[in-house]
Amino acid sequence: MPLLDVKEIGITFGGLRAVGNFSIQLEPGELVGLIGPNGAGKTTIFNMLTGVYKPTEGEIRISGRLANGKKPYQIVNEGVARTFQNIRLFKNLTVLDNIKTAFHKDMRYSTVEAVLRLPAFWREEAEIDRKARELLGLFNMEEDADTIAANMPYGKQRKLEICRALATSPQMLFLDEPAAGMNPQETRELMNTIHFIRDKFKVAILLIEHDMSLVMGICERLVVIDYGMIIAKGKPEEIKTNKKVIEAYLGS
Amino acid sequence: MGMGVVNNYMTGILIFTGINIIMAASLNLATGYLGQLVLGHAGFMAIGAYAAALFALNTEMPDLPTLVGGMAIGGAVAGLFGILIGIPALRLRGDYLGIVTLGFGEIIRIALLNLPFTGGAAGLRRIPKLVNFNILYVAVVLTITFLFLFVRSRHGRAIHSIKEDEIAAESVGIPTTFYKVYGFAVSAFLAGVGGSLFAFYQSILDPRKFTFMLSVEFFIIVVLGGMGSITGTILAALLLSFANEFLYSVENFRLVIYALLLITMMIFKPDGLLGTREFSLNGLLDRVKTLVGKSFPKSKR
Amino acid sequence: MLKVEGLHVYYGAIHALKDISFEVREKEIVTLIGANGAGKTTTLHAVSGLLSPKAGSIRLDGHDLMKTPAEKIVGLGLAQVPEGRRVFARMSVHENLMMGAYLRKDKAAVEADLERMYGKFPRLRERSKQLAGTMSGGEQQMLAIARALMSKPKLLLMDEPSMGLAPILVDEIFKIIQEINEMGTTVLLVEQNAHKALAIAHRAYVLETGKVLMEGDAKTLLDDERVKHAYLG
Amino acid sequence: GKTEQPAEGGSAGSETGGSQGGTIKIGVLTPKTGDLAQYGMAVENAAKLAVKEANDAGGINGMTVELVIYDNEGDATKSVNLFNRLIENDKIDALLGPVISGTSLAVAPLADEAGIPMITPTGTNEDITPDYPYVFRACYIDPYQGQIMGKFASENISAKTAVVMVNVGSDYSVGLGKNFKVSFEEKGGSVLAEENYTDSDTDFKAILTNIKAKNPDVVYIGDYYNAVGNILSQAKEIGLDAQFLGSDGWDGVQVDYIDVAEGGFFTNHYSTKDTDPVVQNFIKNYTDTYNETPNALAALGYDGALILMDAFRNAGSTDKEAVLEAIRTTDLNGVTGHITFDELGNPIKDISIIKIQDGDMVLETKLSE
Amino acid sequence: MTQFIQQMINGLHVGSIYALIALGYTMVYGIVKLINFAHGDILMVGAYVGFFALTAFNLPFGLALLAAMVLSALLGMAIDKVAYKPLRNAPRISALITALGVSMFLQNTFRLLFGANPRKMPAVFNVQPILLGDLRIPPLTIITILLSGACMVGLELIIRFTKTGKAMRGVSEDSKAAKLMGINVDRTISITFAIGSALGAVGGILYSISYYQVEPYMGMMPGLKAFVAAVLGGIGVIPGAMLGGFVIGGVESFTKGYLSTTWADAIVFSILILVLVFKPSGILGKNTKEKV
Ligand SMILES: Nc1ncnc2c1ncn2[C@@H]1O[C@H](COP(=O)(O)OP(=O)(O)OP(=O)(O)O)[C@@H](O)[C@H]1O
Ligand SMILES: Nc1ncnc2c1ncn2[C@@H]1O[C@H](COP(=O)(O)OP(=O)(O)OP(=O)(O)O)[C@@H](O)[C@H]1O
Ligand SMILES: [Mg+2]
Ligand SMILES: [Mg+2]
Repeated sequence: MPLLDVKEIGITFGGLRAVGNFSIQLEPGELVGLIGPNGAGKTTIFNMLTGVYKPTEGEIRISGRLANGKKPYQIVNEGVARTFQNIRLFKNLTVLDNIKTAFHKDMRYSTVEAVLRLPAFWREEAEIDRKARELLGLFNMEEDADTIAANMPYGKQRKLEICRALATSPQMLFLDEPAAGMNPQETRELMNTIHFIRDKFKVAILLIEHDMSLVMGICERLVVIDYGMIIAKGKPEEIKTNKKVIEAYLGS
Repeated sequence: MGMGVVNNYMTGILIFTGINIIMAASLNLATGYLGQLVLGHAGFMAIGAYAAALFALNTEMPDLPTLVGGMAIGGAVAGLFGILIGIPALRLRGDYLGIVTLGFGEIIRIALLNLPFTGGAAGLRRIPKLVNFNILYVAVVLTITFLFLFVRSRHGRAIHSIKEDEIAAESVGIPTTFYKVYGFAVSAFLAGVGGSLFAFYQSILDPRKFTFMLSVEFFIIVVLGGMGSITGTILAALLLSFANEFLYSVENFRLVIYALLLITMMIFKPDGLLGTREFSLNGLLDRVKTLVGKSFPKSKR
Repeated sequence: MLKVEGLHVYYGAIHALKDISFEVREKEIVTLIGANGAGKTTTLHAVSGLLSPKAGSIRLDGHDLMKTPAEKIVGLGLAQVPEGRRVFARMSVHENLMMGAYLRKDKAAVEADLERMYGKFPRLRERSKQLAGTMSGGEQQMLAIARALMSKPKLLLMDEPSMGLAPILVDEIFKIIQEINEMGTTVLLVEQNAHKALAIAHRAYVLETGKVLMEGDAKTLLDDERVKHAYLG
Repeated sequence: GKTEQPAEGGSAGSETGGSQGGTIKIGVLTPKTGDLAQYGMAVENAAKLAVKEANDAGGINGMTVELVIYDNEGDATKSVNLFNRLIENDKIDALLGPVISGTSLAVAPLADEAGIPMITPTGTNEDITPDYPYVFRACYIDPYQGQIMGKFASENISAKTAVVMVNVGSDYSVGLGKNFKVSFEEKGGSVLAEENYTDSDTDFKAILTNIKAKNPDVVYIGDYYNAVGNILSQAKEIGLDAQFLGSDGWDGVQVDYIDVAEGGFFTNHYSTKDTDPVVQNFIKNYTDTYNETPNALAALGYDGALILMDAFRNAGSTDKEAVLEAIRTTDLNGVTGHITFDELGNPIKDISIIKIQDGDMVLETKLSE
Repeated sequence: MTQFIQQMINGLHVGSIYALIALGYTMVYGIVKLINFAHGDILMVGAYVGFFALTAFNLPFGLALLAAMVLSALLGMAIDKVAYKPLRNAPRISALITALGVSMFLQNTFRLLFGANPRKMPAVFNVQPILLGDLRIPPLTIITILLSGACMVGLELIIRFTKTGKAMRGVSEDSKAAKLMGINVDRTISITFAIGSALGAVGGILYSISYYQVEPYMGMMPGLKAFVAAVLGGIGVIPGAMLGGFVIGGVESFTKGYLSTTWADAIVFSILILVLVFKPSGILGKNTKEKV
């Protein structure tokens, strides 16, 4: 059974069919790229998969369970995490608190246990504090734990957002243009990071990106859409030479 | 007699300041932490006050059970209304929610004037006077401690993340719907408790008290102290109370000066007295150190 | 045309620009490159008047920009494609473009320019009634560029115009920049895509943590080992 | 001279404790801000006038009277705090106020406990005085005026049907309306409807339109003159011409609304036509000092101050017990009539029925229960 | 039936005043996202100016109106400069507090200056009502409705067709981007305050003529109602403010006439809450969900 099984989903915005007949499967540990021209519907697909939009047609299954119409937080509980095209951090919280917030679903203690500071509170808090710092450590960000998120440079904010997504211990990670606004040097580092994430956390990654060096460099297979429809699928090498894709997206 | 330092007058002011602290701190949960504009907090207070008073007037129990029971009932009924008002909050954002809560506060006030069992314009009288300075002091400490511990837990983090970015909060698995309603309910519950304390101290309830302006008073304390700073709330409540008492010496100009004071303070400290920080002795020491450091820059090298 | 000298900018305690100097001559494309947080955006904001520097001088055609409010600077013939696009989210695409022509009085010419923009970005014509805020990231980027061009600027400041654009459009954008430059518009370009930027620019400045690290002819920098290593990948 | 001006505002800084140094301190609690300020200011002005007159005439038993006035904003909480401030910081000898029933109810038990003689000039609620020996009032209690007007409507002008308009935001208005209804119905009249409104209402056309449709003989409005003036004006606008009746709150309506109030009757404490020099002096001096005609609230505030000063004079000292006893045995010609107190602390005085006729206020009759 | 129409006319009368005041709220909100709690008090100031112009200076109504509009406009601009402009980059809630401060300041200053006792506004249009069968339509009602209507149309024209209108829309969306279009943001905001306050003054004068009184706290209730009207219609949307005003006026009049006066405000607020629950951005407000 595939981790993610999407069948023929589509959505319409006031007459505009932004996405139609979109299907995709994701196996554990895969690294797949979703590319296509501006306005093709990539972000919209992410939004449907994560419960931000409700698809007007089709069906989404995560680990075999139907996920249509679930709320975003319920999708997270199904093991899906994402980042956003425009970074969305908890800007005024520290880096550490950004991460800790994302551990919410793994914690159990009640309000009473919290305000009476019963053992459950201390145990779980100590546990996530350790896990959060460990996670930051993996991304070489332990130094920044107490920095306010908004005060960090752009590149680190992107990294933090990914880190926060990982804190929900997902099986699948959706990244929306993680390399936007990064220079080639930083993009190269990001490639390593993504590889590292996949290997370390054993997650499947679905990635939207316009930076071809990154997409072609790390994706195992690609799905190309235009006007909300899939126009090509395949290995990077195949896509690179696909005429339709060149014409609509890559340019000469 | 003759000691005069803490006389009835001072005690009275401290008691009402204490009630203001409970009210503003509970409002701070909804506004400062959850990030929702609430302009009808006096409504929750009124509900708590009337519920507790009606309970006390209709039972014959010893003082302590009446007090505790009244507080619990006042808090619970107000909390219930908090859930009720939390539901539109799910769909409304920012200022729209502000106006809904304002409307809610007014509806409550009008209801108190018109319902058969609230005494109408005359209000309720002869409510047992069960609260004194010590009891109130304990209540304030408990409320503040509760809030402090609550916001520093996973629930508090979840509530805070909604203020920061609701969409992002959902995306990391926070059930935002639940936590919005929960935040409202807790805030309203504490306001109800504040109301019941008020009823048991004042011993009469006058519906004129619970106007929009009272809600505004709490709101001002929260913003002035710093949204998301509980110690800031305490500081601001004390400051405003004493400023107000002091200004009685310029009686006729009192509110004019008070208004100017507000405007000036906001302009010079737009984030409130403490911003989102909490007052702590350690923090104070650190600040003193950096200040000292700044004035002797060479010593740094 | 634009001359910046000894510029210092602070965000509170953060010293973001430390003594930056550069110039842009008439009809040039000049590019600023540098890593994240180097101060590129800050520099552009200082020039267009969106923030006030602590010290230094900025002169445009002999006008002192340090004392000129942003809207007056625009009146002098400057336009900016801002970082993060900043389209008017609740206005339609068409209205956004017309906002770009806010200061212009030549109605007929504005209409003609509108047509030109629609010609260059057919997607915008297609969606001229859509609210800008609901457009995709890349679509908004196109709109931001077209909107800036609608003011017929003499000097165009562009902050990462290729960000979020599909490869085919990236090429297109760089072509457009060259085109408008050839038609007489001076361009100050900030780019992460240093390769492409240097390829079309006449001269370039490399910024690093708020300082100008290197400057010179774009072609020379393109071949510079250090630049290659740090920014070209 | 200037120095003899009555003290104005809270002299919070004043060092003189108690009544040494030859001063009698009277605290005043009154709303000076907020929407009740218009009533509070009348009381304050009148009290200041009374005190100034007394001081100008040589004071009370050689002592000067000093007022310490605080703004309670019509709020019970603030009243309690300020009362504590008055007794502890300002060390007052007696209290004039608070003005509104709600605040008077809050302060009465405290005043009684502290043994400070208190006179509320205008707190009409029945419950203010009975349990508290130290607490008195200068005004009628709610039932009284309503009853008298009900009787008057039925017996003197033979009304058969009535509508009662009640400001539910004011227990004064609620009490009057209730008692008018009871007494009017007792005498065989029928009350067609009770129309309620609130403090914040300014637009009465909707209910007046309804009243017009019912076509009652009389409409009773127990409320203050500003609201009444507004209501009567709008009644005229929509062409409702019933006989309007009212209470002492109407006093003042003559200033701006005499034309629309023409023909109306209201119960009052006194008549401006009363030739008694106390009344005429008061009207003249008040008008001279404040450039406005005094209303019933002013008259009551003035009398409140007179009663207290009279008691100090008769007691011959500021001893609380002696003053209390002196108030109990008050026998005084005030602006609002000849005043004595019953055992509950309520004044015993006649009620005048005033008619507004030809642009003037005419004493129609004097009634008592 | 007559009664029904009569109530409707009453409703239109109040409603058009609410609408006028609501315009000021909505414009200022639209542009600086500030609930200008002092707006109700600007209305009060306008009414006082009108009162003195009519009584102390014996000016004709037109001139009194003009004087009130001009002075209120200046006051509105001054308030913006002193109390709001320093907080443009601060959290929005801080400006809300200064707005409350300004409101308190104006109320109490006017109380000190002119006393707490209401002044009687002279009856300006004191002519016989127009009688249509049993219906009585006071001339004041007609004038109020016409004058309000004219102001609203004028405003809509300004916003639609002038450069200033365009600038207002730009600033309301994104003031930094607006600057980059060459829009003078500060001036635009000043103009907005001026227009909103002038309309408020018209509302204030009509209100005080309709209800005969001018007093320092008179702005609170109509201000609150007008604010509710603006939100109901969709705050920031000009036609929404007008619609909201008329809806509130109508609901108020009919509930007072047929249900209960004392519950009228509660019913108005309940309707507001219900409408917002089903249409979270008001009747005419655009519900633009944030694009993620
Ligand atoms: N809420 C909405 N209302 C109307 N149209 C919308 C809405 N959201 C998206 N669209 C349209 O749907 C299309 C797909 O948008 P989407 O954001 O998914 O594109 P994308 O593939 O992510 O593009 P980009 O690479 O530029 O980010 C676009 O044409 C966009 O204008
Ligand atoms: N509003 C702000 N408040 C505080 N610091 C800021 C602010 N804006 C920028 N900075 C800081 O100033 C420095 C320069 O930022 P700037 O945005 O100019 O860099 P940039 O070169 O444009 O980077 P990027 O490639 O990420 O756009 C950075 O260290 C940044 O963190
Ligand atoms: Mg996208
Ligand atoms: Mg930048």
